[in-house]
Amino acid sequence: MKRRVPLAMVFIVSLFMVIQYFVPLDSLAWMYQYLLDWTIIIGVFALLLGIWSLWHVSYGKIKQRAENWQYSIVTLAGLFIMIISGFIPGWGNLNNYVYEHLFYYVLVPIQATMFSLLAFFISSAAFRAFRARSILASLLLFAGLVIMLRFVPMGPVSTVVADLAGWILRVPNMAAKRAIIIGIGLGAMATAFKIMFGIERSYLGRD
Amino acid sequence: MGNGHTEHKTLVERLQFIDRRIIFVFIGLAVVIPLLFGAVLKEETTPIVQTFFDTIEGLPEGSRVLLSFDYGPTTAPEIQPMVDAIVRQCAHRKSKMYMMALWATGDNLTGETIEKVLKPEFPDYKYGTDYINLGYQTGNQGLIRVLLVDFKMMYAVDASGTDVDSIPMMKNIRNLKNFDLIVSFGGGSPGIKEWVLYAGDPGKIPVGGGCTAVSAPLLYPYYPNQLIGLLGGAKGAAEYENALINAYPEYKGRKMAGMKLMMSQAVSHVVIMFFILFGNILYFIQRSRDKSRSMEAGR
Amino acid sequence: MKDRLKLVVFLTVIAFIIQATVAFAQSEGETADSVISEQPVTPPPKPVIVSGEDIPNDNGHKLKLNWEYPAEWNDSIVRFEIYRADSPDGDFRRLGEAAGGIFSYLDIGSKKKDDPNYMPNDQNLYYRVDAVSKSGVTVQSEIGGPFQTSGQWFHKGKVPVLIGVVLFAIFTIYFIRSARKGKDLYIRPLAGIEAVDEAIGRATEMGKPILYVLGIGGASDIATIASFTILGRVAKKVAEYQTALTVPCYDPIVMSVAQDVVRSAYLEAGRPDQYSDDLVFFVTNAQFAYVAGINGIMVRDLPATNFYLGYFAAESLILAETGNSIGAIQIAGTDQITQIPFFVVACDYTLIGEELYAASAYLGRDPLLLGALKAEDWGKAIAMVLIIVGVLATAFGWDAFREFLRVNL
Amino acid sequence: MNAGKLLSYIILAIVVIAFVVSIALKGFLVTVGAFLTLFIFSFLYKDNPYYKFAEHLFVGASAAYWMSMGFWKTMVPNLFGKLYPPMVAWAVPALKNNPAQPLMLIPLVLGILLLMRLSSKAGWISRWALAFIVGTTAGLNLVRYLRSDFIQQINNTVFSLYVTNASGFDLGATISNVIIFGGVICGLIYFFFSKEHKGAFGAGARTGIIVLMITFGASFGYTVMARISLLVGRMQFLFGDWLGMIR
Repeated sequence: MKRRVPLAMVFIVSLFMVIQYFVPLDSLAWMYQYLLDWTIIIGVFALLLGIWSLWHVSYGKIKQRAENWQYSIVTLAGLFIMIISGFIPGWGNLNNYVYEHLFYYVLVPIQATMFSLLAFFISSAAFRAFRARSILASLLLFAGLVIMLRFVPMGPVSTVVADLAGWILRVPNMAAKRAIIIGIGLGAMATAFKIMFGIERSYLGRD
Repeated sequence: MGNGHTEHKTLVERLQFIDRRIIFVFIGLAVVIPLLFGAVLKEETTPIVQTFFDTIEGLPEGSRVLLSFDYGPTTAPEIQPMVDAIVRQCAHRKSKMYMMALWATGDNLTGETIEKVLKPEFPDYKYGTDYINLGYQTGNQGLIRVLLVDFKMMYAVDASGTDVDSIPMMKNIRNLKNFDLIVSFGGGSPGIKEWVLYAGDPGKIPVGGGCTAVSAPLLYPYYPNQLIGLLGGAKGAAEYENALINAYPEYKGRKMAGMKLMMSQAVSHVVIMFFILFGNILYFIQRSRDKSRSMEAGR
Repeated sequence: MKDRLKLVVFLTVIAFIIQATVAFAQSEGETADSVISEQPVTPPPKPVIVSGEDIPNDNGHKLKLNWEYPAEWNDSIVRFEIYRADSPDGDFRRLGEAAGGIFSYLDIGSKKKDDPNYMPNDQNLYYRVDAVSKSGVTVQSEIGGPFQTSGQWFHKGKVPVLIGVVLFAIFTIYFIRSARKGKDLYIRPLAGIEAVDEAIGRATEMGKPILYVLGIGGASDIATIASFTILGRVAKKVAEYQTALTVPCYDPIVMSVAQDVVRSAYLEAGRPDQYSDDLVFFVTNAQFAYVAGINGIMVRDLPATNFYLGYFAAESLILAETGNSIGAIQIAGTDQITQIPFFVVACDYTLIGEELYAASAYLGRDPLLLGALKAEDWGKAIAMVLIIVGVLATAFGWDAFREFLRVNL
Repeated sequence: MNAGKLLSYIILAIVVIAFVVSIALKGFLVTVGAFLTLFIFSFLYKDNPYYKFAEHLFVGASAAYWMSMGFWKTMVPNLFGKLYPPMVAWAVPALKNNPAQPLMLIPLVLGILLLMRLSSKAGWISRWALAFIVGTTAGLNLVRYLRSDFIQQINNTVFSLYVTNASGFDLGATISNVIIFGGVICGLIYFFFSKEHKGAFGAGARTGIIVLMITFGASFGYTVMARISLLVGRMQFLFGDWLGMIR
């Protein structure tokens, strides 16, 4: 029961998914649509597990007065305000003032700023890593510099740089990406295959 | 990362591993100073952008253009300048603009574009006859598929809930094939690729796109067969603005968003490249010193 | 029949009168005579429905209707209107139109019974095509049919995929069997994998925790599944060495699986008492909030070793740079091509694409997994052969080979 | 009270005063956005209480945000709305007349099984739901990757090496095609696991890694533009929308 049922289920469901790919009949398409719908719904149930874990960890910190426990109160406050404003029926359907404004004036600015930190990190990473230590590192450096130079106006030299940059993106870039993608395709297929036949079962735990 | 000599670090050694916060300060200044001074950088328009511009320029008065806002606030800095430029051009060409969103986050940005660009700059443009905001609909690429067959099945009401049958410019819209051009703005999925695959190709409708710099290399292969043109990142936006200025002299001397972006871009690229060169020079000085030292030791 | 003929004649006459009036009004200077003599007096002929073909490789509900029409009339026909009914004398519903000069129409029906455009499979369908001339005359064709559409049991365009699946299955089974028999399979060393033990050892020596990030993929993403296996190995070592482990998660299902994996690993190492669900916890499933949280964990707990294995998007560099700033050893791996460069630049070791999937076989040395790895290599060999043969074939102008590799959807 | 503590109180006082002044001058909402932006940027200097505050708020609020989204956008219309439409008629009137679909009991049951893992005894049963999700995607992945990542990419690489244009033989395009062809082959060699990288095979693998490195450098350089744009966006918000210094 503990292992056999899930493994059988994996096999049956995945086999169905493979078959429906080759058979264009209505009935299979209908079932396929259902299966995809179901996975999304189960995913929402799982969010409850997540919220529970977040509550458990935060509450634990507060109770034990662990380091930085005060901030866990902030987490829980954010959680509850957002849940209450998002769930109160009548206010519901997400069109309520508090919920929307929390999204646009709290979540969005933080999210956009976190994202923009990348501008700083990409610079410091470039400074540190783009050094001609070896042939491979020099190639990395060279290609990166050529592409970056493209954005700097330099009169007649610009066209030469733009052509070279375009060529790098079109030729070696294309070749390498294809090789990586073919490899990924094979690896993903092999993993899917191993899952189907229960060879790869680490995701089910061991006991 | 350290290379072993801990006791007496020379200046060269220390500079090689400078505190990264110094780099952060320079990058911050490189971005902010051009913005504060309002410096702009004109970009020459490349063919992939020019053909896009020319297509809209060639549309007859009253043509129907579908603008799909498939992006969110996080990528808005890159995408919004393109949207503004294209909306301005469409308004000059007296095209009818149908705005919609495949992304929930695009909904808000549609309204913002109308409030900040269309209403103040083109007061004669009337809602319902010249432009309409249809808002966001769920369904991602599935939505496109349905729209290709029956537009009003998914858009029975506009963004404010008005019945579309009572809106004059929606009268003759049956499906996507009634549009003269589809423009999708966005970098992710669903976005330009989905518009090409599910609407442009099967319906033989011209599709153009404006996307983030990150996704541009993935979309280039669709030009010129499946995309009439592509604006990639800030550079694409600035190039489009340049084309707009060349065609409409009233924009001459105006500092447009994409061009402002490009000045910050150019300065910060120079700063980053300077740091890279600086690091390499230090590295080579260090290496030649190490070499001569080890040679001395060898003697 | 006679009635219809009468109708046609009647309509033609009316059309003729209207046309003549309009033409006369437009050309006031010209005589009426010259206008009349240039217009064809005969009514347009009827379109003749030739065939209705079921579209292959689909679920039915689609039919391509073909008709014929004399070419000399092309210029005077504005459009053809297409109608369908489920019986010859039934109610014909207008489906759409084709421009003059086009003699086929793809009828895409609905598969839903309550849709007005419902088009049943395996039942008789009847069509009618009306030709509408410039002068507004409409001529109806004879009713065409019966035609039928049907769904197919196999999509022939996908044959290459089927061959691929079967071949790959055979390879995998063969190599797994030979690996089981104890055949020693060589695998080349991967620096990123060999560094795993060393990295765990370093954390133990320093008495600092190990951070394991599974990325922002779901539990069924291939990269995440590969990462689960590696997590199992890492957790076992960590339990043996009694080092601290932190696994912050993005997806709640990934979290539950990771909890199972780590708990099993601790059990295997004989230290179930050391495990608690607080080692593997949920942060949030918003991309940048998750990163913000991990950044916080890094700068406060100062882990000696960071693993980033799984599916990553833009956050990759934020994680790797923050990790670098605290001096941690970093081992990364992802199948997201856009993010690999950032890991390569900012981390000590990076598993590129397929190497991540292979890692589980490397760590476990399980014959089953090694066999599958060998099958993958054979897949690559086949890919190379196909490319080389294909390029040669194209050089000799033999395009059939390339056509064979095309998947027609 | 030591100097460090004193300094942190001074900073706190400045932040509070600036916050209040900003609310008075610029309004509440934009002030909140601006201060949270600054709090996150402060992480670049070092970890500090303001970053911690923004981080923890972000984590809690975003988790709840997706929970509510999932409830209203998925559970209500797609689960309850299909199981028993009248139940959600008040929220989604459009569904009122749809027929009930008893099959939707299956995801409901699987979802509840998943939640069973909170119990230590019946936790194992949650794997059924897990197996369902993993199985669905595994089957899908098998064919999808084979088609788009394997067959399609091979097909794309099958082209003529010898290129001609209007004026005859095109040397540049021919060289490019040869490089793409060679690059793909060498890249694949690099990914071989069960063969030692020695001799000619080793040379191929080394060429493969060279091509990979050029690509990584190029992608890195290309992304700089996108990231700077994001930073410009935030700066425009701070200096334009908030401080009004950009015209």
